Amino acid sequence: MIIRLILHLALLLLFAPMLNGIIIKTKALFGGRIGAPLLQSYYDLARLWRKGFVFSRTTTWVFLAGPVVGLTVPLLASLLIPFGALPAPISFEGDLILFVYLFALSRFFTVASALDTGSSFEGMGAAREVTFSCLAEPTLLFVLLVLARLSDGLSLDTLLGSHLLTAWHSDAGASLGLILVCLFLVLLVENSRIPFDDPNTHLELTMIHEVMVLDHSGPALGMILYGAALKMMVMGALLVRLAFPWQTGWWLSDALMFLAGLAGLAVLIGVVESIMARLRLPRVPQVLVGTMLLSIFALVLVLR
Amino acid sequence: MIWLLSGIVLTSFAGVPGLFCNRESLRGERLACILTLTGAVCGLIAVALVLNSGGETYLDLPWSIPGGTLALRLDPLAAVFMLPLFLVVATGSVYGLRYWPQRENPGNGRKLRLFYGLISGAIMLVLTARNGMLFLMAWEVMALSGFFLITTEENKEEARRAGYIYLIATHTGTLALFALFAMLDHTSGSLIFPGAGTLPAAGSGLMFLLGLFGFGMKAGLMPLHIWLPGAHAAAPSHASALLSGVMIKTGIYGLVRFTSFFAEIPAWWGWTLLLLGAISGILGVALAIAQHDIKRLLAYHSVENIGIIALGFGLALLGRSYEQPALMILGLSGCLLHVVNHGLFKSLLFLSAGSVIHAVGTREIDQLGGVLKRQPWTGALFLGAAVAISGLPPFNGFISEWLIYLGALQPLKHPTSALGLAVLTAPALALIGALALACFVKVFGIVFLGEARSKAAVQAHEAPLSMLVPMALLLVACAWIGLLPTTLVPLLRGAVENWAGIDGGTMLGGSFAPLGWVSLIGWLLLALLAAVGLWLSRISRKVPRAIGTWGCGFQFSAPRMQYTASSFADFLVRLFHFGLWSERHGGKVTGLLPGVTRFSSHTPDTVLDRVLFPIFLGAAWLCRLLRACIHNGVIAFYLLYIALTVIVLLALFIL
Amino acid sequence: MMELINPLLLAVILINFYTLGSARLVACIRVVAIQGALLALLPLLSHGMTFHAMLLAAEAFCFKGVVIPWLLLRAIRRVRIRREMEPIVGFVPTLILGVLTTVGAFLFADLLPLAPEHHDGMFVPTALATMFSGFLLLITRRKAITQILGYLMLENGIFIFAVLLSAAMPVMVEAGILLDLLVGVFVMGIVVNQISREFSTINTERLTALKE
Amino acid sequence: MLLLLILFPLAVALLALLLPWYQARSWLLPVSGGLHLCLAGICVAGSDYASSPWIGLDALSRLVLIVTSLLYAGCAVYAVGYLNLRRDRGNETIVPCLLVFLSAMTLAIAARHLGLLWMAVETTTLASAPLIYYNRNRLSIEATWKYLLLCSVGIALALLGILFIAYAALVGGDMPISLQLDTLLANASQLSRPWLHAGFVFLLVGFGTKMGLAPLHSWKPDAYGEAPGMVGALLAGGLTSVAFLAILRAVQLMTAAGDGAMARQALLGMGLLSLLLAAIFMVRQPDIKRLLAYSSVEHMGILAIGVGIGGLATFGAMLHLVNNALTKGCLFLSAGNIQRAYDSKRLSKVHGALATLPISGGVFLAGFLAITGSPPFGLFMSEFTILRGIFGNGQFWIGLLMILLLAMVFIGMGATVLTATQGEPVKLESAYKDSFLLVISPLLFLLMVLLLGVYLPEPLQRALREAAALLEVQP
Repeated sequence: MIIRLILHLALLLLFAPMLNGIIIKTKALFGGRIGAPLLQSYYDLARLWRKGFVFSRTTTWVFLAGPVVGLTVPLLASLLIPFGALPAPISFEGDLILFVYLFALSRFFTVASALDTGSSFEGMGAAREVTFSCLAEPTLLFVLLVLARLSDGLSLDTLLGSHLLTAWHSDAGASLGLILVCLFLVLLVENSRIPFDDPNTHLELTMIHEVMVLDHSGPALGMILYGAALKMMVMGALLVRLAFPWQTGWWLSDALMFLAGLAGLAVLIGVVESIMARLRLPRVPQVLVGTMLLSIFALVLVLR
Repeated sequence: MIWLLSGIVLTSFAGVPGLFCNRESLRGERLACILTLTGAVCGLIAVALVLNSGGETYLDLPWSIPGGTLALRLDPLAAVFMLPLFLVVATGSVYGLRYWPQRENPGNGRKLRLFYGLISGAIMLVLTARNGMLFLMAWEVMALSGFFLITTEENKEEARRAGYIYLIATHTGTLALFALFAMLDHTSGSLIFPGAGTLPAAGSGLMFLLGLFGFGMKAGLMPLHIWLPGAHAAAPSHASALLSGVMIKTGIYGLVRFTSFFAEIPAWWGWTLLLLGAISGILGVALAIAQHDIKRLLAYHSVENIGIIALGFGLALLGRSYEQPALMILGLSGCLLHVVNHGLFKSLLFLSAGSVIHAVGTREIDQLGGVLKRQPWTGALFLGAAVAISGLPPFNGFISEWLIYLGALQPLKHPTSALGLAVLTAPALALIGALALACFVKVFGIVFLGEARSKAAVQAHEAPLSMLVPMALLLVACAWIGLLPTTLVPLLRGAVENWAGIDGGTMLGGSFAPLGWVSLIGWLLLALLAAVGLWLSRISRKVPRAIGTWGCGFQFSAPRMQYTASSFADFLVRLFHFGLWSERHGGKVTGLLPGVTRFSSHTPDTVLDRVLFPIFLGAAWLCRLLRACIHNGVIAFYLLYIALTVIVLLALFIL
Repeated sequence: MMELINPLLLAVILINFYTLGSARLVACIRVVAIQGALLALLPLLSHGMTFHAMLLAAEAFCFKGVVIPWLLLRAIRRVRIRREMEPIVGFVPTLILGVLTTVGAFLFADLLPLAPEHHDGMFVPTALATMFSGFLLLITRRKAITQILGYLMLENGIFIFAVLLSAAMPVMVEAGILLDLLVGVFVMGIVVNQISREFSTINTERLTALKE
Repeated sequence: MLLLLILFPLAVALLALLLPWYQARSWLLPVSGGLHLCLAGICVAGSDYASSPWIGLDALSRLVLIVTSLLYAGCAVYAVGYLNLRRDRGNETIVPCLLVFLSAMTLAIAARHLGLLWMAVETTTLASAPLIYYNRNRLSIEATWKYLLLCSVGIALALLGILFIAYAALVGGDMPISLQLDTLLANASQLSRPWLHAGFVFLLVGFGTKMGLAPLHSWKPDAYGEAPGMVGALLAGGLTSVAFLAILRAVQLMTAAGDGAMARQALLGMGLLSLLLAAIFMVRQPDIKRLLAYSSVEHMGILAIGVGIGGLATFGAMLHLVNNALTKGCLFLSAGNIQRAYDSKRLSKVHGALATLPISGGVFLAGFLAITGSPPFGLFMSEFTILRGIFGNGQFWIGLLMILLLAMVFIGMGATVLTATQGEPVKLESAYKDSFLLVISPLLFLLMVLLLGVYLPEPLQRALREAAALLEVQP
């Protein structure tokens, strides 16, 4: 139990920033550049760690609560989700709801922290963030419903259990394919990736997530970046397990396969970011609603 | 029983001694507060005794009115509704000492206290009455006291209008209940409430519709919520807390109690409630997002939360109809727990909002800002309540929503063709949750964070201790339920057994609803947050907050340039345009060098202002037209009516 | 004697028609007075010269034939009006309505069983017809005086019916009828006086301020 | 004893005509009212059923008598205060008229003979005409004229109805031809049906006009609106009850003849129509006293519905009669106070009564809640009992219709009453002040209604049951 917990956390904490590195690298390769080293994210974090803080006089303690919650929540949420074939350290009936709501908590404080600066830009980002997540959250729920329908339990661990392999080959395969797409889109929204958001540009009025953390600095910004990386990995774990439901039975090979899957996901994100442009802002809700309809369709398929 | 009775009497008449005191003396209000507190403690003892013994306490006395007996019964189902009542009433009465002091309100302070006590006592009576007559009486005393609470400031047009709408809504509901109880009397043969599961379901459809109308009106289930926003906005904050936190729940109680009478439940009852619950939840919160009056906003959240409660209850009914005990237990437990939870965090929200309003003097969110710096404690308490009402861990809102979610997921395990649709509750709940989060982060962010948007907001001051301590108590209760939900399991189990008339609540808290795990995660989350937070605050303590917010290069940012509540919500409001029909005035920018322009948006109530109001205006016009024709002042016509009556009656009788 | 009853009742009906169709107030009042006087003969004709019948006849003659018409004539003399102007429903339509209701009364009366001794009389239809004519007068006219006249005819109709019962019923009620009629019309007369003093007219169209 | 009850007000009326002192004349009213109440109490408590073939008391009339007497006593106390306010008007007419009115009402209640009943009711009309004309202006004369004409026509129709019933006995054959109620009831089965039915129709329309059932109610808003508050109270609470009693006599007769169902149908129909019309007329009613008049129409409708349904609902209707009389007293008296204070009864001037006149305004508001059947007032009990009767009979749609109409009434009435009572206090131009004499009666009425709502003493319940039993089908 304890060992499993430690392994779980170690995988998460160590590998998470790497995903960003892989994405950047992929994009660089697509652009014909060599790009930053894979470990650039780690360097960035270390640099931020050493820096001092700069606070606006408008801010209060809520400003710092954002990074704190943003870092803590993915950490805790990761305990509920299996990493590939490695089972989740904590698993109980209904933990999928907790999983969703933990991220909601983190969103609450990130947005509050943005509003604390009193900056109109950050307010704008905050408004967009909550709007889009309103549309993404039901989709996530539909996806989980489909998964729950296919399993015989209500915990993430059972939802993402070994039965998925047989499910892919059964009638439910189409549904699984659909929700995989949905989940990928949700992942892109939640982690502020192109085509919904652009993590690379700063000071642009069309941004969502990055604009909310404009005023953060030093270790707090580091926590946010690290938290975002963790979040991406946790959400990615969901996707990876769904896409590659194999298991070998030996923990090391399982872990490696999981990491490989994640890397593949990162490459995929990188490819998407390279070949697509950002959507116009009014288009984003339309895409999200479309995704939701897709997931509803998937649910109907398995309920029928 | 004696404890309960003394509790009812003490709280009911808490405001009476004040009537005999001087208009500006402190004695009356203090006495009222002490009496209310004593009454609440007495009631609490009664509830504790009942829960301890595991049974129920009752009183049955003859009463010299037709069909009436003084039948009181306190069982766990009633106790669930009682507990938040005591806490809210007690905290509200202490809070009221400084929020609405007699000295500053010589005109209406005594009235407020009188009806505040009366409504509390009446609610207790409503919850314990087991005779239709007694129930209706207590019900109406409660409703009328509510009216007087809403019109505390009757000199204001807004309060009068809200009061009138409330009064007609509640009375119409009560009339439906008259019919309901008359029919119950017809079915069961007496006005005494029948035991759980004793009535046949045959012919109960009309009764259910009547109950749904009457109780739903009180509960504020959309589209019967018309009275709610105005009423909660107009009443003093601690009265709003009581109305919104406790009184509207009596509607839920009525529905729960009423449905318990029937042996089997037709499936359409549950579906109706699910549908209404989803509509209330989604449209309620969408309307809330569009508001910029903080109390109206909170009132719409009551609609939303009633929607969530109705979702849970609908699931429970479906569980009964389809004979799925797990669904029933989870649905009902979630519904009942959410009743308690909403009572706690909504009261806290109203009280803390009241504290801000008291300090700043406006309810307009767009006039506030940066209040957290002036009222750190109020702000922190509000934040806690906001997190709780958004259904986020580790507070109580999450626990009840989680139970309802679990209930909604049950049909997946036992796929029967029709019941499968009930899983749609879960995404509906998710949407509601996400929107609620958006709304509360907006309120908290715009009111408490950023820079002050008006002079009054700059001069705000922290509330006195006698207002903060009651609020803190409510937050502690919220956290208690969130972190130690297992302590409430016996109560919920008892209530479920009461309702279903079976011994089936044993599964709650076990493996299929592992509250223990949730609580563990809650503690873990809290510990981690505390650790990281403490560490971060330690390393950042010495950093001066000397510079302004980065304005993306713009040097002259002013507080007025901040995002406002309206602009924050604009995106979502436009998404929900199909249900809100917001009005937008101005804002068009024309020309190369646009001049000064104004923009305002306003979201009237969809049902009241868009549908009912025009209908009523039309009906009133028609009535006036009709009566101008009928009663036209010419006596010949009146004689003609008499002649016609004679002719018609003769024709009917003789031919 | 009995054979005289039906012609008498016929005369009563004709008077009804005249009143409905005439605009001249004085003539109307006089005709109604004649109607009252004729009705006073009715108890004598139907019951013979008994004490009760004579008393009733005397009362009816005094009040219906003399006192009340005199009061009314005095009232219109004081307010100087002669004609009913602009009735709500014109004279010809009123007349037609009157004929229709009279026919209706006859048809309706056929539905009601009669005591054997009343079979050949047309008491019941006449009573109803007179009543309805009175009602018509009340409904279609604007002048307060005409309305009182209508009321008087209404009472006349009831009186015709009461004659049927006068043998069977105690005097007291019959006296009551007359007394009441008197008091009623008397009080109305007072009110009419008040009206004319207040409005300097007795047209009831002025009396339409109370409406919705 | 009963005779004394009827005659002594006449004697006092005579005394009032002779007395030269204003105050003394005023005070004759409460004195005689109190005395009447005491005597009525003794009569009601006593067991003499019918002291003569002409007058007597049965369970129904006992109930109406005590209610009317109570109402009258309250109004009489109020009258002293009211007449003090209106010294310019004089009380030479109103005091004797009030006393004659009392006597006539008592006679109508006690009458055991249809002819006597009819005469007494007619006398009430005549005696109340000067009461309505009290204000002596154009509007009051118009109201008086309409009242007089409509009620006289109505009463004439009632007379015809009585004659029809007598003729029914004549045609029916084997029975003494008498209008004595007990004789008629005993031989009811022999009455000729067509005549009885026609007689019932005329009685219903005739006394219904007096009672104010729609569509015969047209005089009500005008008369109640223009009469002083206490006269309104007496008309709405007392006279309507008396007229209702007269209708009940006819219903008794029909029931005894075995055609009760028919009579009840007619009552039910007119009751629902009254409720509907009242509801229509109350919407946005700008005049508080006319509003009360329509409320009276509404409650007459409820009474008719109660009796029309029968069974438990009849019991409810009996209770409703008591409650309605008392509440109407409370409402009209307090509305009268408001009118005197604001010198208007229209909403354009009347607002903020609660703040301006705490007692009268408060009583008016509470009276409104009571009259609309809000628990815990007595009218709740009676309306609910009627509803229980309706639903117990299985007539769900009638019950729902009634509920709907009651809701409409509430919405209409609420708007007017709340506008009148709530709001900022107003600076009054008149010298009016709530004085003891002016507020004690409405307050007491209100308390009684409240008490009746939470506690029905056993003797009263028994009396109500007996009264209701009289209207049920007799074996």
